[in-house]
Amino acid sequence: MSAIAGDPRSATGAHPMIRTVLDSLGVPLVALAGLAAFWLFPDDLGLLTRIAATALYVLSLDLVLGYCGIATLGQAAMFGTGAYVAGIVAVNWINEPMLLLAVGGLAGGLVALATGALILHARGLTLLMLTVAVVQIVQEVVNKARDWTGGSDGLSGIDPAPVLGLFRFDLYGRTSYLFALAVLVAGLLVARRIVRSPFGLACRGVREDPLRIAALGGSPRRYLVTMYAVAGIFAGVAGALTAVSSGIVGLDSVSFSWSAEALVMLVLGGTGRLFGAVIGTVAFMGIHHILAATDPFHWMLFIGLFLMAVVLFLPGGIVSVFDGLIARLTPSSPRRSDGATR
Amino acid sequence: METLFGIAVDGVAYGMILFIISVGLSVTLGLMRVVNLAHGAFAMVGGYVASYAAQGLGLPYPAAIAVAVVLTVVATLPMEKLLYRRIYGSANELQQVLLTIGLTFVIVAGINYIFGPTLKRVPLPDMLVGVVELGPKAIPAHRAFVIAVGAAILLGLWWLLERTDFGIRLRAAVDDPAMAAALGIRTERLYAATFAIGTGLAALGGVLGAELLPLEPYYAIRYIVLFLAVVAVGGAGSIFGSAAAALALGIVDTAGKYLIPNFGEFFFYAALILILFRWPHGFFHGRAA
Amino acid sequence: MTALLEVENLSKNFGGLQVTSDVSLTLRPGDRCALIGPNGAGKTTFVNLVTGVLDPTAGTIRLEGQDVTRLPAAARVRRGLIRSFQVARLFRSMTVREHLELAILEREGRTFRLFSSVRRTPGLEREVEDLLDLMALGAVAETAVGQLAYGQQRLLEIALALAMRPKVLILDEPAAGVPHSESRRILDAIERLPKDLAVLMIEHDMDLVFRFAKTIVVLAQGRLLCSGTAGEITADPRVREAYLGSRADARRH
Amino acid sequence: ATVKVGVVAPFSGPFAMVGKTFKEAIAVYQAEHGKEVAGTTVEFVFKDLDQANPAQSKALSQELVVKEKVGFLAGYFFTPDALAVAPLIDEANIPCVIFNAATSAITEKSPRYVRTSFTLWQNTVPLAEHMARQGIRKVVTAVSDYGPGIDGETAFKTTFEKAGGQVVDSIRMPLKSTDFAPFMQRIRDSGAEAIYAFLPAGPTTLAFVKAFNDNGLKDRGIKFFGPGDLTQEPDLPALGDAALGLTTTFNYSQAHDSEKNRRFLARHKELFGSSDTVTFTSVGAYDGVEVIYRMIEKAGGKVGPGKMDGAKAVESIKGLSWESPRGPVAIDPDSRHVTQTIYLRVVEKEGGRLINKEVAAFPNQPDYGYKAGK
Amino acid sequence: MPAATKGLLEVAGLTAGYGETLILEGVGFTVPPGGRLALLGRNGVGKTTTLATLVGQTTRRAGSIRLDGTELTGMTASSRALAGLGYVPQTRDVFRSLTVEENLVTGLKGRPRSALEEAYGLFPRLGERRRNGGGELSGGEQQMLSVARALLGQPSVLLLDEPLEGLAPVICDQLMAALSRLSMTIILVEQQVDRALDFAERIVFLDRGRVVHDGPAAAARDDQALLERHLGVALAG
Ligand SMILES: Nc1ncnc2c1ncn2[C@@H]1O[C@H](COP(=O)(O)OP(=O)(O)OP(=O)(O)O)[C@@H](O)[C@H]1O
Ligand SMILES: Nc1ncnc2c1ncn2[C@@H]1O[C@H](COP(=O)(O)OP(=O)(O)OP(=O)(O)O)[C@@H](O)[C@H]1O
Ligand SMILES: CC(C)C[C@H](N)C(=O)O
Ligand SMILES: [Mg+2]
Ligand SMILES: [Mg+2]
Repeated sequence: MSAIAGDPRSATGAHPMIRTVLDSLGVPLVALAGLAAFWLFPDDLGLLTRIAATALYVLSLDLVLGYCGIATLGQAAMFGTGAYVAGIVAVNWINEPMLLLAVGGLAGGLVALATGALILHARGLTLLMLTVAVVQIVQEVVNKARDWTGGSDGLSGIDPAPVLGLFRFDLYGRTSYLFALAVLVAGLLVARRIVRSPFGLACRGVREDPLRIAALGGSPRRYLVTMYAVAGIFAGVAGALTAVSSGIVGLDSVSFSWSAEALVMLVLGGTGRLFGAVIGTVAFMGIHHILAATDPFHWMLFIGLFLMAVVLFLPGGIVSVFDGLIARLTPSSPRRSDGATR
Repeated sequence: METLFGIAVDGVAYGMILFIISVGLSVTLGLMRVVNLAHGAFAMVGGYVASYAAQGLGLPYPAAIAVAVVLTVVATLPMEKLLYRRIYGSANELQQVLLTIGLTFVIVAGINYIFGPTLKRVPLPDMLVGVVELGPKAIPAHRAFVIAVGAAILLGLWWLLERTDFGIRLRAAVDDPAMAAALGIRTERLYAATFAIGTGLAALGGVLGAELLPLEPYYAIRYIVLFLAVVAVGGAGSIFGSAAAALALGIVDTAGKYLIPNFGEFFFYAALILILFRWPHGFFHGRAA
Repeated sequence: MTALLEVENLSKNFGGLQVTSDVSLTLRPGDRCALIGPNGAGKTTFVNLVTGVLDPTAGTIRLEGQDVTRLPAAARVRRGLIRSFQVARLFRSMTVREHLELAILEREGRTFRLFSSVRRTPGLEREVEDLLDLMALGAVAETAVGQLAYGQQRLLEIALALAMRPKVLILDEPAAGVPHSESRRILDAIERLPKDLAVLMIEHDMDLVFRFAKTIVVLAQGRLLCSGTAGEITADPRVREAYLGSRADARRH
Repeated sequence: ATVKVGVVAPFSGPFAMVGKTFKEAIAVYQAEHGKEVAGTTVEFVFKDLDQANPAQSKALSQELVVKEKVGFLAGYFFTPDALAVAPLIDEANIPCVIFNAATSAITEKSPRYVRTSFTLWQNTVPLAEHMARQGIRKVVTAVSDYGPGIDGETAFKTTFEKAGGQVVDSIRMPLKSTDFAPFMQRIRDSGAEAIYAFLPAGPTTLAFVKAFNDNGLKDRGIKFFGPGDLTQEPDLPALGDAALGLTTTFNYSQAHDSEKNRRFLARHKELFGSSDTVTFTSVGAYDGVEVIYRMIEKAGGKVGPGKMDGAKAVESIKGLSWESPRGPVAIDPDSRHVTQTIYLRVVEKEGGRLINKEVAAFPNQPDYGYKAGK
Repeated sequence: MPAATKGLLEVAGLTAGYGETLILEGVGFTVPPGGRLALLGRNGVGKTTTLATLVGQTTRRAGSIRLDGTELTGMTASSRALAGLGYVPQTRDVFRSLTVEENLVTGLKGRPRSALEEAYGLFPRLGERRRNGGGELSGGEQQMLSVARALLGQPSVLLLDEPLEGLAPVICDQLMAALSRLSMTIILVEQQVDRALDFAERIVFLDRGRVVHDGPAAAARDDQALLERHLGVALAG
């Protein structure tokens, strides 16, 4: 059964060359747009910080879903573990932000490695439910460990030291935002490197046909577990980043719904595209924020309609709009298949 | 002993309600490969319609059920034509997820707007209010009724899908829609009919289960994971699988809550992992194998 | 000379159905062997057993003297036992070039490099170009495989098998769906393979079989019916009746 | 001059009712007392936080402070969301008036918190004492397994056992439970005479109460007690006759018999067409606005960012007392939590409507949980 | 109406492809009732696309398809099948999750189940495997199933895309003989050119999506130059 795997078409919808152009432009573009936002919306840095950290989280999902075809509704297990571990370390021992990110990433990676090895033999709906079960169990464990985590009251009192010993986390969130943006851009660079590596290529193969990979001599499971762990590190860092920048961690960060939200944002932006994760996050959270501010009672209706419209009119995700633009700007991109004119 | 029997009966009753709602999802997911996350929303719509029919219009219970099922089907068929038809097929799963989540949001917002956020009830007829003595255990009559309806649905669906030409054509259309069409099978009609069966069952489950899964606008989102769990454990598209899964999960959940109440959730999901570990394709090997 | 592949008394049944019964076969370096037989004789099943896709009910399989009967498929591939698929089995959204790159990287054990670049892997591009030329796939190198005509997919299947530098190469109906003009290309490619390699081909195209094979093994109802040279096989009345039909007298090289 | 008050609460999602009651109660207060106090116009800004999400709570509150330049923060339905803003209100030095979040520990985290709702301890202690007085000896507790539930369980156990009673079993039920039959079986098997139950107001309370009746516990004469969340007014119609006889303690009932409450309900009805949805969150917000108005008054209208010292403003209302629709209330100088009368109520039918009829009152109840249990 | 008078197929100016990509440009030919046409050409010239366009599985831009005077182009794929088209695709497309018997039932087009015996008569192998899953069949068995399924619907025009691929030579003999006995109109795409030429009355060569030759089969059989030009291969070479 192939239920619920990455949609291969979104990865091929665009001509390979267009993808390369966009994926190369993507990172500097994110950095520039992020800096511009810093000047343009100085009063909204709280929201922007959350968007940046969330984008990194959604990016981690893209690594497993978009590049490996692992459909998961449990990515928050890694995000939340990263957040809680960073938070607990900060409250009890050390509050150096960089170190907290590292600890969070490590924790996320380890959880992913352990659970991934356990569940990644499955595919499709089964795998999806296993990931749900994992996130629910992790949440239950966190809830039960009240003495460490604060249980349902949340873990508060995280007070990170200045970044690099220089920049204090201020009321206006300037430090938080620039810190989060820098981490996001670094994350994008690393992710880009990974997906263009031989490992990334092999993972794409696994996504489409794991048995064929085995026939080429590879072990699909090992690729999946490795990528799951790598993505776990990304998610853990994103969680730690959220903990550091907001100073608190709640049970919602290890919830099923937070996992599902990541999926929605990713598909909205476009799977299998690094840039798609960022666009999806910005679009979803931005629109949510604006709608919730203008009409807190009925925003759900509009966001629902928006999601449906994207599926019906932009099946490749929002990122396909950019593909279309670039295709129009690059005259050489072929419209006719080489095969037919051969 | 009495306790054991009690847990078993409670587990079966809970399982049957899960079955009635989930089997519609299993049919649409397994046979049409539509990850219809709006299934819970359809169940909820059914419940609300019945509630309105019974309380607002004063219809008797059976009539309220019939109205709920029919109206839900009639209301969702245009959606099949306008929305779902564009996303059939396994290549579209993520689009399906997004579209049906969007649809769920819209329905939730709509119900919230029309009926308000408070709880709604489907009042039971006197016949179903009391208790039925079942050996040493008295179970609510309503639960006994649900068990009977569930069993009837189980047999009916199995016969329809495995024993009739309709079932064969449907499964062919699912396996390879283009080829099925090339053989003269009217795939659109088949899909519409199946979709109608799925939503009809959802609506029925929404009404019958309203005592256990109370009707409020977030019903649609709250319980969908539960339904998906049943489908995954049973094997998508398998009727008996859904029943076995719903009963197994119902009993595990009930026993777990009784024995170790504060680890109730934990128990349920741990069981889910164990079962899926042992039967990665579900109890009855999904149709969409 | 030591045998590359030794199959002894291999059996398999599905439920009650005996699909492979007691089949033995030995391939030595340089062997060019064809496996023929009626539809449903168990040829593909045999290949699946040898390559580890299916578990045999009984029997042993040795590769270069080592027992590999219980090894998983991927491990056998890494030891040089390579197959192509009867029905093209490819990654639909990946380009032809990416397929070849992946196969080569996998062979070289480089696929766990997370931070190096595919395009900058030394020697990779050269080898990919060679394979593209060999199979005349250069024009479609950047095309996603899902958009190729079926015949071209078959050529890519072969190219992939070659990219893995096999010691034992098993080709399951390599020419099915490939017209004669192109099937010659397949033969050419096989002929240019290192001489110490053993090739087992399953094929219903007798022209191709006769041109290719030094020995032919006939399978029927899961059992070895007979084996021998092309001449011996075509002369066998059982083979003529059960399999060859009007093609019994097809021209030979 | 104008001062803005930022209100963070759920306006959408499963708890949207809460935000609505906050908003309506604020409107009723302003309709009664005017929008101006001490020459300052009070303006409310609302932020939607649909579920417990402390990080988002902090981001929204920060936005209120930085962008909207609010002089007060208010609202907060869930405990973690309220806890999240402690560092923020200290850094910005503004008061934060909690309309609901009910875990005792919150006000310990910052001197700038004031709370006008209730705590589980506050409701439970008088209930446990009452049950002991009734001669009930064996009780089973069944609470939702999360902060407030555990608060309730601890409060009950401590009090009830001190009064000589015995808690024969303590059941913590997963927050998301929908099928309560197994818990009922367990309650039955425990041999208790009565049950102390707490579930947060919402859909599951309905299933819980139904299960209590359906599984024959009511018929066996097991008595049902709990904090009033279980029988809050908006849920009563759905509970139907199943709710009859449920005994709860709470700080507010729509049926509270006082002039102040009647006027409050009448004004609500006048403004919004119905007062059916008025509940404990309404008075939490209503009295919260009272506290804010008093702070502005004490500061002589010199409020808003930079102009007011938040710590001092909170100082200024310590010990303040007034008449609320729920009865007499006061701000405890120590805990900055509202001291109030807790009522014992029974669900009854009156004129075809189900109501929480107050049958006894326990005046001047403080938050017993402040710096007490965990 | 006797079968032989049904099945006049007139195709004209077909321009079609997949999505944005054009493959066929102005393909046209006519097959008389009961006639047999072989559609030949190298790899990737558009043979499969032509058949797929006739049954309605591609994006058609222009051109007409008339069956017994009825225009098919406006119809859905299923209506065309019910109007009389039968199709055996190159990739066989058996329903993998259905049993052999269920696969055959899907081809019945309303005929009674007793008609299944026709299929088992033609391919006894299928009879032996009737309870097996379609996905479990060997390559050749799938091919037989696909052909049998199409024949059960008694189409007036049968479209065969490389039906001999993967079949043992004896089975090829049997199948070609069986097809020769049928009275329906047939379009055959086949790599075994000699068999195709023996079978067909008329041949059409395609190249890069266009018809480049249309003539009697008998003449082509002896015209080695023609075959060399359009197929890159001489017969029996
Ligand atoms: N999983 C299975 N379950 C049951 N029967 C099977 C299974 N796989 C194969 N068979 C049966 O085993 C027999 C041998 O199949 P196999 O694919 O090996 O034949 P083959 O010789 O390759 O034929 P062909 O030339 O037609 O490809 C067939 O009759 C097939 O139906
Ligand atoms: N799904 C598709 N999308 C885009 N292009 C396609 C698709 N399928 C086939 N093509 C292209 O259409 C052209 C014609 O393909 P077609 O399958 O019709 O050829 P054919 O003549 O049947 O070849 P063969 O002998 O290999 O079967 C080829 O160039 C192929 O690349
Ligand atoms: C009793 C409930 C209204 C308490 C609230 N849910 C809190 O978190 O404090
Ligand atoms: Mg085979
Ligand atoms: Mg073709």
